[in-house]
Amino acid sequence: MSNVLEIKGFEVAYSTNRGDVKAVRGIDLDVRRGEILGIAGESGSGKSTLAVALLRLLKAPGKVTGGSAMFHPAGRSPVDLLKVHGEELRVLRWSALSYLPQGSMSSLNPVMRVQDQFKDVIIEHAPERKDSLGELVPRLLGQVGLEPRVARMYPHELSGGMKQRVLMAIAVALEPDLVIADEPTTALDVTIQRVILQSLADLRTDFGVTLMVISHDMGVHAQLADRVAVMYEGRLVEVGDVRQVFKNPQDAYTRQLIESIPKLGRRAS
Amino acid sequence: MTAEAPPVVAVDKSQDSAPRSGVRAWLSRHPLAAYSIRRLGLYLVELWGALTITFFFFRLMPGDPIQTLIQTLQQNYIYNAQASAELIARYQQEFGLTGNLFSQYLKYMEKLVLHGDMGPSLINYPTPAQTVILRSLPWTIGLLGLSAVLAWILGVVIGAIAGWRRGKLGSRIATNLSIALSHVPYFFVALILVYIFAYSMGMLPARSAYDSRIDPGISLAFIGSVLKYGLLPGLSIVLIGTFSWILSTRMLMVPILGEDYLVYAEAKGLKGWRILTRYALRNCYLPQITAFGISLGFIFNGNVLVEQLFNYPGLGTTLVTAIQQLDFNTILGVTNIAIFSVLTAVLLLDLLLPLLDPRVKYWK
Amino acid sequence: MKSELELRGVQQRFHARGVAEGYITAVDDVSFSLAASPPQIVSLVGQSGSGKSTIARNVLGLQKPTAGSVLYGGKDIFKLNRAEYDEYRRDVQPVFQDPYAIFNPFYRVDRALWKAVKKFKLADTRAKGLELIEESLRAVRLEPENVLGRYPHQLSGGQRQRIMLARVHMLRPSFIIADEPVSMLDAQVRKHFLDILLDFQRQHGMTTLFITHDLSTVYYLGGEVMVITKGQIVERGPVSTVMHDPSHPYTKLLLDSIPQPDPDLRWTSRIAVDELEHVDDSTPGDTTKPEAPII
Amino acid sequence: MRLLTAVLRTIRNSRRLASGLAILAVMVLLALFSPLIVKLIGGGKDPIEVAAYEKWLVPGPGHVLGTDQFGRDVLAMVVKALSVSLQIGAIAGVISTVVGVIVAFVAGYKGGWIDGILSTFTGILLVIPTFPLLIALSAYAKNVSLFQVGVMISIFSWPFAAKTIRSQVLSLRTRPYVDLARVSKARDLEIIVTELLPNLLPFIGVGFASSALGAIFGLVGLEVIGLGPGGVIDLGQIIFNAITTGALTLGAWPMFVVPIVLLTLLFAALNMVNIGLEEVYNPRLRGVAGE
Amino acid sequence: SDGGSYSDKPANAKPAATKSIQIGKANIPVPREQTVIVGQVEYTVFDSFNGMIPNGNPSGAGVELATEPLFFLSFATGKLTPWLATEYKYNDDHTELTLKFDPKAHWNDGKPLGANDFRFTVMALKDRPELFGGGGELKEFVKTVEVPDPQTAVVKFLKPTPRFHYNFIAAIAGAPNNILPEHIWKSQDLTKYKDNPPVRSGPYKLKQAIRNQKMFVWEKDPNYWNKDKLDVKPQYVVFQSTSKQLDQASLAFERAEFDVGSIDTQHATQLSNTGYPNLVTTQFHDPNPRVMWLNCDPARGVMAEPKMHWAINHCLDREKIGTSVWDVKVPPAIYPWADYPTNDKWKNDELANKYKFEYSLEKATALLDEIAPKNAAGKRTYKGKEINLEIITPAQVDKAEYAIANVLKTDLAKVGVPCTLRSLSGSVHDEKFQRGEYDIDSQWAGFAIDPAQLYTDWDSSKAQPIGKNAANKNKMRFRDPAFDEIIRKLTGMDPESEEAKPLLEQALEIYFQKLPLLPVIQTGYPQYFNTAFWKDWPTDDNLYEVPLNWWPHFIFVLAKISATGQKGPA
Ligand SMILES: Nc1ncnc2c1ncn2[C@@H]1O[C@H](COP(=O)(O)OP(=O)(O)OP(=O)(O)O)[C@@H](O)[C@H]1O
Ligand SMILES: Nc1ncnc2c1ncn2[C@@H]1O[C@H](COP(=O)(O)OP(=O)(O)OP(=O)(O)O)[C@@H](O)[C@H]1O
Ligand SMILES: [Mg+2]
Ligand SMILES: [Mg+2]
Ligand code: NI
Repeated sequence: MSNVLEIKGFEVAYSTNRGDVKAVRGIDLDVRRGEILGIAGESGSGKSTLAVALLRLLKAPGKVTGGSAMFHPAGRSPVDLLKVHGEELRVLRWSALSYLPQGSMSSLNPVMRVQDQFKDVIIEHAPERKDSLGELVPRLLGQVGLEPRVARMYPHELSGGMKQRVLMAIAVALEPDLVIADEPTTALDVTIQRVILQSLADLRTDFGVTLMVISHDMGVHAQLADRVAVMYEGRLVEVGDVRQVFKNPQDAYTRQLIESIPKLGRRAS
Repeated sequence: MTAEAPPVVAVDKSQDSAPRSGVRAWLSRHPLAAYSIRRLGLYLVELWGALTITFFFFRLMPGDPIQTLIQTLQQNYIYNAQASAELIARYQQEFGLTGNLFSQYLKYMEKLVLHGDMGPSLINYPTPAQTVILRSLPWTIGLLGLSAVLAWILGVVIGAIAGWRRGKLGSRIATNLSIALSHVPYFFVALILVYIFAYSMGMLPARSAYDSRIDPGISLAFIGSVLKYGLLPGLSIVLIGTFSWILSTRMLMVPILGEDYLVYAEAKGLKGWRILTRYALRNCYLPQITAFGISLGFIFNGNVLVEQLFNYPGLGTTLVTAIQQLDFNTILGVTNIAIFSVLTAVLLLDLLLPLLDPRVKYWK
Repeated sequence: MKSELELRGVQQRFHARGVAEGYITAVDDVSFSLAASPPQIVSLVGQSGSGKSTIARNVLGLQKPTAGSVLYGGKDIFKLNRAEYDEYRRDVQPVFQDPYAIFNPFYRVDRALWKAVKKFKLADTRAKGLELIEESLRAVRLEPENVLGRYPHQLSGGQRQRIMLARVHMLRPSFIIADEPVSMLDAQVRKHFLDILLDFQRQHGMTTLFITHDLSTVYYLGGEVMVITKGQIVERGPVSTVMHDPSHPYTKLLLDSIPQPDPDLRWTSRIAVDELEHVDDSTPGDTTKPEAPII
Repeated sequence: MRLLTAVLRTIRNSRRLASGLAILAVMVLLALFSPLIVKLIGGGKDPIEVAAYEKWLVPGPGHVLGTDQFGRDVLAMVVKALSVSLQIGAIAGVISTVVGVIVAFVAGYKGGWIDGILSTFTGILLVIPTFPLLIALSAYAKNVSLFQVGVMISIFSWPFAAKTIRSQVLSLRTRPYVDLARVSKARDLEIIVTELLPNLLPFIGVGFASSALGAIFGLVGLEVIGLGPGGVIDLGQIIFNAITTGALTLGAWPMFVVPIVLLTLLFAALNMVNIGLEEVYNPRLRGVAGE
Repeated sequence: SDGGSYSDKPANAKPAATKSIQIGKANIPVPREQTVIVGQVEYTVFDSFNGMIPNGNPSGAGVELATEPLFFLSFATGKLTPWLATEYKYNDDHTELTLKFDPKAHWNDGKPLGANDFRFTVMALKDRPELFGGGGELKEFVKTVEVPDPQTAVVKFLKPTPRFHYNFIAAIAGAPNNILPEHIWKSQDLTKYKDNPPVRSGPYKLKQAIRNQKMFVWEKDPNYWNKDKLDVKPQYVVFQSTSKQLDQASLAFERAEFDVGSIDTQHATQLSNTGYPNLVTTQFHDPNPRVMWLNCDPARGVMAEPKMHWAINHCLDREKIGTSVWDVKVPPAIYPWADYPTNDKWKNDELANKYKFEYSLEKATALLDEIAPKNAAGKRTYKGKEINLEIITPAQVDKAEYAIANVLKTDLAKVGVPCTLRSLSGSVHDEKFQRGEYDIDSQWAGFAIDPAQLYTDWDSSKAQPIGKNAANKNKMRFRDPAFDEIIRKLTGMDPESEEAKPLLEQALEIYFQKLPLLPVIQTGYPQYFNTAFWKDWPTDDNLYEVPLNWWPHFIFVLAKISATGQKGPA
């Protein structure tokens, strides 16, 4: 199986007035094409930092202090995500590397209709598809279980679950190679969460995208991921097949993490 | 699939327990209409309140306007002019100064509301105050309105860029200049501009509104002349206005920059200017529109002195002249016009805003 | 101080323009009672916006219900005389959802504790008060020297939430109204916190109304559970019964939606979007939309 | 004590706030010692008495900034005027802030019809152009003193303070810590004073600063039409003098430049304090806005 | 002490008087080289010229160039020039006045002007007190006006008066009553008619009144009736408001955008010191000395004491005020009238010496110690009450009258009399002044052609109690039975007659003793003219009657100047 992304010795630090705080400390991680990779770890372990840095959205005072992340988009030459700049980076974005942010409430521009937020990326990255917008947007929305009329609505008219699904639809609009989803369900109710997780799984089957799903909820990983990477204090303590991580954790921390999950002790029906 | 709640049985007493009469039900089904009606009601209340307050303010002020008039004339003609009791009585009648304060008020309001009549002006007796005001109104609207809008546009755009490219040298200069200058009174700047462009360089005229060799009318020469003469006063309003808009826009912009949707827009790989205009600016110009309506009033205050300085034939100059001769009707008229325009502007903006900004919760 | 808290036909409506009726009903004819003895833990679960916090506010006397009444020792809490009111306040204390906003950012965290000491006359001297505070902090497994004198932003969410617990420990009310106290906490801290609550029940005989949307915590706490949806309590019973044998379809759906932390127990069926009915889960306090969202 | 440390903490966090305060402090000191300085300049006689010296003297060793059209020492006038301008700013600032805060708290915390009435009234006052009314008032109040002018100006500036603070109160009163205080048996007044007020300090500060600015400028405006308080000279009056006498073309630049520079500096300082406070207290601006 | 004044420049920096000036583009609608441009006050009225409506007539706008009196009086020379009328004659007991009109005279619409217009005017105004200028003396004295022929009018009086013709003399700023063209006005409502454009008789006619430019354009009337006697040179005269900022105003003057006015003393001095070649300065005295009105009403406490008036007099440093406060150096005033040669006949140096005006704080202290000794706390008291005077003035705080009062206030403080000084705006001042609610009022004197006319206002019968409006008479509430007696005798007499002389002297002595009106300084009004376009302006030696442009006498100036040939800028 080929890798979409190969991360080597990745380091990120935040400079504070008490010196640099290392949030990500030398991570080596491969993401295989077509898989769903779960990133687990408690709050503050550096999951978001990792994602944001990979997406090159890291803002001061954060800075990448080392490592490389070779990205292999289909049909393009591989690039080091940590080195690309300017126009090259901009073109890469969305068409090859897209993002499903956590803050579904606020990631949509409140003063633009949903369809216009689709239009944005298409005009920017795939102008040739502009004419088929009228057909494309409803199709994408339908893919995540939304009615076509949602396209004409404003974000504040949508519920959280709907917004999250709109974001998912936008994320796959250009059929990117890799989608990084940072806590896609934490803000949502369990019932909606389940729907979203289903849709995420569908994305892979329907579009064949590779997904990197970040969550601190081990349940989410258990339900969704193919492989799970566990982070602790900025380090990767364990990567493995989901079954192996849950059933036979190698690392002491992972074990502790799995054990501290309150169990319902009841089989799902 | 709107959640249709069951029809209400009158259970709740403390809250809204009215039966669903036709109008009420209709209104609650048409929130925009309900909002507009309520907003209009508030507008009328505010208008009435403001007009009433100003009326009583001016009437409670000492100094008999008729006496003032006589006195002014004495100063002008030096002779001890004969101001007989008869003359004073006649004028008091005409200026609506007879009867008790309350009946004066009723009479004033009646004339104002029903006939748009503000009574005779003192500075230009017997021309009615509204005529005096209407004569100067176009100049003020032209000068103040144009430059206020210009200042707003410039300020919002520059402010947004300054916030957007914060940390860059240009933005820092713009920001710090704004901090230093945004509260400087208009006429300070006006003075400095006059000194530089009119006195030292002699490039631009420092007073009046057009070249009197050109006959007023819709001709190219006249319009050119008006623009040339309006440049300095306009510039002084635009400059300072721009600075304060820069400052407030930047203050609005900075928190917006932290918003997730901007990060998201960046992640989408959109071009910088597109993010600025479609995402950042669109979210901060809307609150600034409301602010603009409210600010009109202050610009009016500042404008008085600028017009005065440039001898511009606008409302400000009329106001100052009226004040100097305690011309009640004209002062009141100008004040009322200002109140009316500010309130109306704010009303229109408030009614317009729900159309511009989908987030505005007009039913609140 | 053995009393009883009872809700009788409590209904809470909020003005909301833009909906057809002009208001929304957040709590709809809710009745239940909590006994101080024997100490118990009663959980209230329901999705976001189902009216859980509103019930908590009603019980705490922070919001007067539009209909029905909250009774403390058989009397309406909004009609208590001074002595009764003091007793009620002393006896019913909250732990709130958001550990970040519960502290006034302007003051040190000590103040919240000192205020309790002073207002409820827990100690007559400063030294005794301090002793009490330190004891309570230790009881919630906080080192007094690590938290006293700090400002709220210098503490972690878990620490802050535990200070609120220390406050409750100090006050020893008969009733704790805990509104989603753990939703913002990590799994480990969360477990810790729940242990303390259980400890309170056992050692100090406090009855807790535990509000949450997380069924696993409910399961962990045990006791009784009430399921609320759209302002109505649809199911009530011992945790084990409700969890193993839910009678209301909503409870079933809820139980079904919890992701099992076991890759072998993946969902096999799909739930349809329609099943969720109209649920506004996005922005609590913002259901007043001109058009109802569709899901 | 706690307040002091909080204030110090705040200042340390913002360079802008610190420099604004420093400029203000220098000005306040200058104003405080103005009687002394004026005396020093006069050397025995009152340097701002009419015809104390020859008129229109150019700046020189005897008169650092020259004299004006009535033979008064401009430096002494400027120093004196600065203290007057600061006084008026302080008076109006305090009054309008206090009134504004009270109205805002009553309206915002109590809500209901009280809020309705107060807010409508505030709204009405907000749209009345203050300038003509100020003039009317100063003509009305006979023998106005500096303090009275301050009061008059604040009549029209409190609504601004009230408006901004009210909206803050509205958002703050639903904060959980208010609920916590309520279950801790705190009474309304106590909650307002101890829980809400401290958190509104930056807004109150901003309100104070803008009222003070408004008052100083308002007084300048009054002076321009000769309705200022009798017997005092403020910065606006010196500028007005400079304008009407055409000091600029005469070459008497100090009469024009010095007060304008002082006023601009004062405006800038207050502005810096405003913005500094906002930055420090608004966590979203914190760090982000600090360039 | 230091580097001197802003207006002096070192002599060596003085360029030659031929220094060329930069001529600016005046904002006028007529050819510059045919026009005299006069800088003037703020105008508000542009569409009405009816002087019988309060504010129905713009002042200082050049209406004087179109309006002629029956007689001109020059204060400087004392010469009375017959104009529309050729002579006036009273009968012996002053009960009848005969006026002869110039047969050539006609209005600027070509209709003849004469006794009929005079009769119309007098009769129209006589019984119309609600008109501005109506009632008054006309009502008090006139019984009928007869017109035996179109050039002769005979006024029959109700009671004798030697002063009725004063009403038709332009002594300063226009006659109290100007005659109106009967053919225009007889069909009009006097209270409403706007008289626009005005039908008058002067050498100029109104061409345009431009509101937005604050400008009046007057054009030479080719059919002017008195061309032979008076041929005005400029084709146009433009009266325009100048900027309130002296910078701007004087700059406009410097660039020759104005020919008359529009510059202040300080800037003018500076200009001439820097060698500006086109400035002509002409000194002129205003007929109106600056004075302090002193309240004489007993209700004002210590102010009613003549000694108090004298104490105040001793505190007035007229020297300093004349040098440092007024724009130009001016002499102190001792008599309540201007120091024109023509007025010298009313002076009495003997009396002036007896009641010597001198600045002496010691004398003031001595007087004050008599009437208002200091109490234990060191405060002066009068009848047990601490004294505190209220000085008011209609002048703005940056104006001379305020500054004068300020100098007085400072000196009064030195002798232990605390004062409050207030500049009051228009009507607020007027109300206080008319109601006698002040102690000292610093302003101008008012004007009279002879002292008896002035004294008439000071009659006890006209003194209202404090709080009641004085209607412009005896605002200082002066009461003196002996003085009343003298006035009564003087009213019917020709003031220049021998019998009036001792009476006037007695009155003057009472005036000196009581000082209800305290003269401070004579007022100098230097006039500034620009020679870029027009030369031969009046000079100190030859004023051409009066150089002030807001007086009707200005037509004599316009007749004597000549164009320089300078062309206006393109
Ligand atoms: N702007 C910042 N400045 C300083 N430190 C930061 C900043 N942002 C994050 N950190 C630190 O970096 C570390 C990693 O943070 P990160 O947000 O990546 O954690 P996370 O695993 O996503 O946690 P969570 O589950 O709470 O989202 C934390 O210790 C955090 O305190
Ligand atoms: N003060 C208020 N004004 C108007 N509506 C309110 C108010 N408080 C709550 N509501 C509405 O009442 C309903 C119930 O809200 P409540 O906060 O009780 O839900 P919850 O179950 O606590 O949700 P969450 O799990 O998100 O905390 C919601 O629809 C909410 O929008
Ligand atoms: Mg994170
Ligand atoms: Mg809740
Ligand atoms: Ni314990």
